[in-house]
Amino acid sequence: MQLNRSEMLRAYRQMRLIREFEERLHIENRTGEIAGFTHLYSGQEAVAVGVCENLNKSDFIISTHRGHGHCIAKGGDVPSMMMEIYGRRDGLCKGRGGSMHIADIEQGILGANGIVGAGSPIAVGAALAAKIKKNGGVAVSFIGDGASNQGTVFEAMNMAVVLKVPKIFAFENNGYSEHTGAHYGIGAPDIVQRIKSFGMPVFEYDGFDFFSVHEAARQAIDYARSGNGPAAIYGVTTRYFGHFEGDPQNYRAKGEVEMFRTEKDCMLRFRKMVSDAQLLDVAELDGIDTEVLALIEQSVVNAKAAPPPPPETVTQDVYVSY
Amino acid sequence: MQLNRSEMLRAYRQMRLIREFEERLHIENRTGEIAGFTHLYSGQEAVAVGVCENLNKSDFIISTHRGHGHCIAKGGDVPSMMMEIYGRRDGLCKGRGGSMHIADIEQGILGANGIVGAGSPIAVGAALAAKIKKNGGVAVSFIGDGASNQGTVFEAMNMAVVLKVPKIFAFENNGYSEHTGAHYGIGAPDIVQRIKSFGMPVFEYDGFDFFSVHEAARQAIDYARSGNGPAAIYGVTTRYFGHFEGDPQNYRAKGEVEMFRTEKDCMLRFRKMVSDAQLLDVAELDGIDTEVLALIEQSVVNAKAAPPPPPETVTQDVYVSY
Amino acid sequence: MAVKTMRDAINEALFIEMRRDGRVIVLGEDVSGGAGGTGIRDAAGGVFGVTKGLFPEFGEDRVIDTPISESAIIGAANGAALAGLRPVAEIMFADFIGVCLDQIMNQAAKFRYMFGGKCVTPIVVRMAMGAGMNAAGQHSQTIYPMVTSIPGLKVAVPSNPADAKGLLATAIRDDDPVIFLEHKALYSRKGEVPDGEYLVPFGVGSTTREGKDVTLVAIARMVGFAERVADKLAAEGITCDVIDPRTTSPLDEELILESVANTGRLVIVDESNPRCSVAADISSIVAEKAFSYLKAPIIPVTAPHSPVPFARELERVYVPSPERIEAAVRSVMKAG
Amino acid sequence: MAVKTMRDAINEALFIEMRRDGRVIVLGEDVSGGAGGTGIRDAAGGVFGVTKGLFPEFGEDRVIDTPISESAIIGAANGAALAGLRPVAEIMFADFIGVCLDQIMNQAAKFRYMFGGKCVTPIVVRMAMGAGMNAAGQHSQTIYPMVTSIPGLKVAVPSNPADAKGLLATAIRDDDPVIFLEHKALYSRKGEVPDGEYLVPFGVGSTTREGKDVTLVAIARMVGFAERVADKLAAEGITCDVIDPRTTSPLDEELILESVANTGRLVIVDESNPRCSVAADISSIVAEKAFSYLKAPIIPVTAPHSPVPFARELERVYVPSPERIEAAVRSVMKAG
Ligand SMILES: Cc1ncc(C[n+]2csc(CCOP(=O)(O)OP(=O)(O)O)c2C)c(N)n1
Ligand SMILES: Cc1ncc(C[n+]2csc(CCOP(=O)(O)OP(=O)(O)O)c2C)c(N)n1
Ligand SMILES: [Mg+2]
Ligand SMILES: [Mg+2]
Repeated sequence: MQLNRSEMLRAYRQMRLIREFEERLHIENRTGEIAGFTHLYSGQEAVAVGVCENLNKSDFIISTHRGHGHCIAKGGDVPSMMMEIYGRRDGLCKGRGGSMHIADIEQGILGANGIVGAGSPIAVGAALAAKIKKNGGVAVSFIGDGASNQGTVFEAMNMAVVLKVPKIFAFENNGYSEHTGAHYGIGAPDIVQRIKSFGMPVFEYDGFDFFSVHEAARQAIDYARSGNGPAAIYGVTTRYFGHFEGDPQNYRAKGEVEMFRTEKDCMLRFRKMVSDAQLLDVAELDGIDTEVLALIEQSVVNAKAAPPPPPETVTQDVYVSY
Repeated sequence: MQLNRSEMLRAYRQMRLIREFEERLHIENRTGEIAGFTHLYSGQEAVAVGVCENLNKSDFIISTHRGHGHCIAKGGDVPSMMMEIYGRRDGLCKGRGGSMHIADIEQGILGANGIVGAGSPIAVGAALAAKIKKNGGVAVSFIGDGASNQGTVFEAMNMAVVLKVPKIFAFENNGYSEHTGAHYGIGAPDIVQRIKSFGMPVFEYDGFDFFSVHEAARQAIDYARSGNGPAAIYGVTTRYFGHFEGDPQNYRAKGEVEMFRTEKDCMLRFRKMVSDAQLLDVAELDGIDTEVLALIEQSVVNAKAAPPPPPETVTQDVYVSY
Repeated sequence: MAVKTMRDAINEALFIEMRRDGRVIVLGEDVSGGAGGTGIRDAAGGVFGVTKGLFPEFGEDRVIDTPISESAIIGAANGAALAGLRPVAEIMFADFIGVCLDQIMNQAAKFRYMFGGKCVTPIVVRMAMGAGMNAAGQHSQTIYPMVTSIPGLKVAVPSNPADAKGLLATAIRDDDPVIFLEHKALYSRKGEVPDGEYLVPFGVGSTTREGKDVTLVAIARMVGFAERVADKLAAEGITCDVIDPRTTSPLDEELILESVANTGRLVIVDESNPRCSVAADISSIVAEKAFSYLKAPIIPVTAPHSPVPFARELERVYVPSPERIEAAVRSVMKAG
Repeated sequence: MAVKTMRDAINEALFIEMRRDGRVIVLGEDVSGGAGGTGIRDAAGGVFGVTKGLFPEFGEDRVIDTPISESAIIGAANGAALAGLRPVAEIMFADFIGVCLDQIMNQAAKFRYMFGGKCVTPIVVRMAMGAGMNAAGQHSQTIYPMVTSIPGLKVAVPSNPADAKGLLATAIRDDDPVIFLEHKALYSRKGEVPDGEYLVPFGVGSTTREGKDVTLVAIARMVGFAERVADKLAAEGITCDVIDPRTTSPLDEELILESVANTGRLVIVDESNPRCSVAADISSIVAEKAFSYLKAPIIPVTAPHSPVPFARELERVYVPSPERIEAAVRSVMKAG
């Protein structure tokens, strides 16, 4: 399906937002001001955005430890996210969640999640609610190559098929599970076949091509939304930074990341495709870049200047009532 | 592969032992003398025996909550098992395990297990030990249709493939997971395909035909023992009694069990096959029946008369040292 | 009021709450029973018959049989709760928390806190717990110490049919995740149960016997044992406050502390293993906050530090007995 | 003796024990790192670098990288142990016990008991625990109360490099399953470590400061905090026994009871949440067995009943601080 101009511009802006958010965090991280573990999504933008551009606000996603990209793509507020990652009082989670637990239920974002594989069964439940309420909603969980081997993900796939819920399993193979190659951890010769064998269709995508992801996700989401039960998407992508900030990536060949950055980058590809096909004007895209950079800059400045959470909030919101 | 006379006689005796053990327990259970939950294996004998007749003493099996059959088939001592089920001091587990935890490590029986799906990862470990020790051993876990949906089983399948260990996944579809039909819980249209997709061959068997199970198991075990990594077997069977003792089985059609007992029974089939083919003499089989009945009778008499575990053993063997 | 078993009282609470609120759903293994079988549906109503009859009335959208996938059961409950439903998930035996703890401990319990207070996760996890049925090591554990230790969870441990009904209704209406533990050996226990809608608040213990000499705190099945001992000793002139906390989280500290302020002596009866138990927990609260009232050592009466054994003769000595409780009460009477 | 970090001390113990006994294997996620990658192998040696160098020396038969499948990791360790090996499994963060508790609680811990004493399950489960790194709610929990409560498990909680080395060696040689908890915030902590084979026995606590006024029991990272307070107060003439139990199961009750018999005052510092904690556990043991010696309420100093927060400012108030410990010591001095 062809996207219209404003849809393409929006998608580009979302990808750029993620990219700049992450690249900036990578730099900021070295200042020591950002606490905890931070897992960056740079390189994978086409996947999050390709999926989420097919969703409504009332649809749900649930993310992984590498959650910023999915969160931004689903409409997470960038300045509030930045505040959260800096651990500030006015962060999206009041500084109690941080990078690994960024969430915005209002936007249908059921959170980044620090437990690999935990999101999929939760999304089955969100999809179940949509099915019971008959509100036409769907739920998506994102699943890394490493996560695809966790028992909870398999259980969720089977449960989703049994309950025939509108759930999309969005598999994202970025080549590595921490320091381990994807094909070491996945014993199956063909992971797509492994997913299909659970009883759902798999729509494959090229993770370096936004349009490919967008189309695969559209088909999967249509399938699920139409009451056919769960569907999956699968494709290969790459991450530019280490597993977490500080990882020297010596388990990757020298030059591997550089090659991806220069030859396969999803944003360069997007720019080239839309300008070659004369769908969008490069100047327009540059304008977005400038605007996004300013927003990120402002977000960082604000976050740095913002007050920390008051100490007494350490015991706030453990319960609704107790 | 053709079995010789003594192998066939032995197999028949093993099946008969299981059958009479279980049928007798079903009767004894009504006396109220047997405590706890008891899950009987009647009807499925061909599977346990068909598999275990291919194993050496030093190979390992791990069973399920429905463990008597696997245990007897792998060489568990029948009188000691009976004592255990009666909760006696001299039972196989000193009365501390009971039906659900019958085990005999010496015989390579890593136990019945009350947690559905727990056995498969454990058997992966036993197989890993065999691989590391290079002793030619294999490990088998038995997996019900219901258990096949538990996350731990999927994890174990993947792990076994990744580590290329000599592990056999013995799937036994007896049609029901407690009160739920097998095909309700297994969302996949084709469970064999689901197993295969993990990256191992599946050898299918007819669970009502001992020779079919024996041959499938032989191939799977040969495959694993030869260093090719894990393999699976899969087939359909049935259980004659309720999920646990006391279950009225009203989730099954009237006459379903009767039909299986008269038309598909694995022992009747065995007798018919070997006598039709003039491989064994019916009188010989009858002789085994008589001998087995006497052994079971004696086991029950002994178990009933045996002393209970002394109260102070309640805290025995929690640790080797503490 | 009518006399009912705890099983029926819980079943009634489920009916009432499901009729009252269309967002309440029930999910778990065999909660109806017979799905995909060749016989009848609602064949089981859960292995203990607690959810019997719900399927015929509420249908498959609201009474959901699942595969044997506990992580996915609790996970699905969590997700459905975040999306606006009020799921009551059944984990057949509490021991199976081993295969779904993450969704309870790291997900349900923590969402609200980690997400800045911007969501609720109103799930109830019903689990059958406890020894007394010779179900051996993997089907007999109480697990309330573990879940009580986890911030973000509430934990109910009813000791009688009326409380079971009232606490479950409260659990379902509560916006926080609740672990609801039903003692297997109490399912057939009968008692008066109020008709219609009935709520028992969380964090409010009940004093089932009043006395002046010893405070006897007991949990779930142990409450009956404690009462028996209290009644027996009352005839001798030793009188006990018997306190049933009803929920271990929140815990009615005040009730316990006030009682100890009167009696000066405390015995805690907990069917769990001793280490880091609720008995230890209550003891430590009292040793901190009511120390000056104490006349005697605090005696926990618990199971030993061993798994639950199978044989009748062993399980009998494993579970705290009225005799051991009586001995503990006598010992604190002697001590001070 | 040489000064080493706790990370290096643990690494050394692994090297020594693996060289000593061919049955010892190591398995877990990224324990070498780089499997199936395009770069170098042994790239990580575990995310905290604790297993670094094992792969080059012992090879892929004994240093086994696994998929992200914690249940299968512990399950495989259990099976390998039953079959005669001595596996050391790594669960990267202790919080992940949520996805593998069954294999720990219902399998490893119970085999020997349930199987009539006829087997051993000599596994060690190494896990990184604790707050202090702003790793938020799912990567910061101490989980020793949970595992201490489970009969059949032993639990080690080293507070310094030498103990870490000696306790790990003991754990590997022990025939029972051991949960070995490494506090993340102590990995880079340095200390004198004995060279060569070195064993620290289980169930034997160490008194790291001697005093007469207050018994200060502390666990893992809290030992250092307790020592700091003890040193500070000693200057004022208030002296403390600082006791590091080193293993919470078995627990050196005797050492604690003897100390309390001398001091009459007890403060317990535990980074866990308060309910059913090891602090509560130790308090209850003392309130039962050394009651008559007590001069003051027993004060547990723990984290609050809340998940671990992310922000620095919040985590700082979450973790028990020397200030709070000092206040507790002063309060028991005042009380009696
Ligand atoms: C249950 C669990 N096990 C292990 C980890 C540690 N861990 C965090 S991310 C990660 C790798 C995940 O790989 P993948 O799913 O491919 O996602 P990616 O990091 O590539 O985005 C691991 C092992 C965890 N957080 N949770
Ligand atoms: C983790 C876990 N979940 C649920 C149960 C309860 N349970 C015991 S047996 C069983 C059904 C198992 O079905 P299947 O695997 O087909 O084996 P079968 O009983 O048919 O031999 C269930 C649900 C359990 N013991 N463990
Ligand atoms: Mg990955
Ligand atoms: Mg079955």
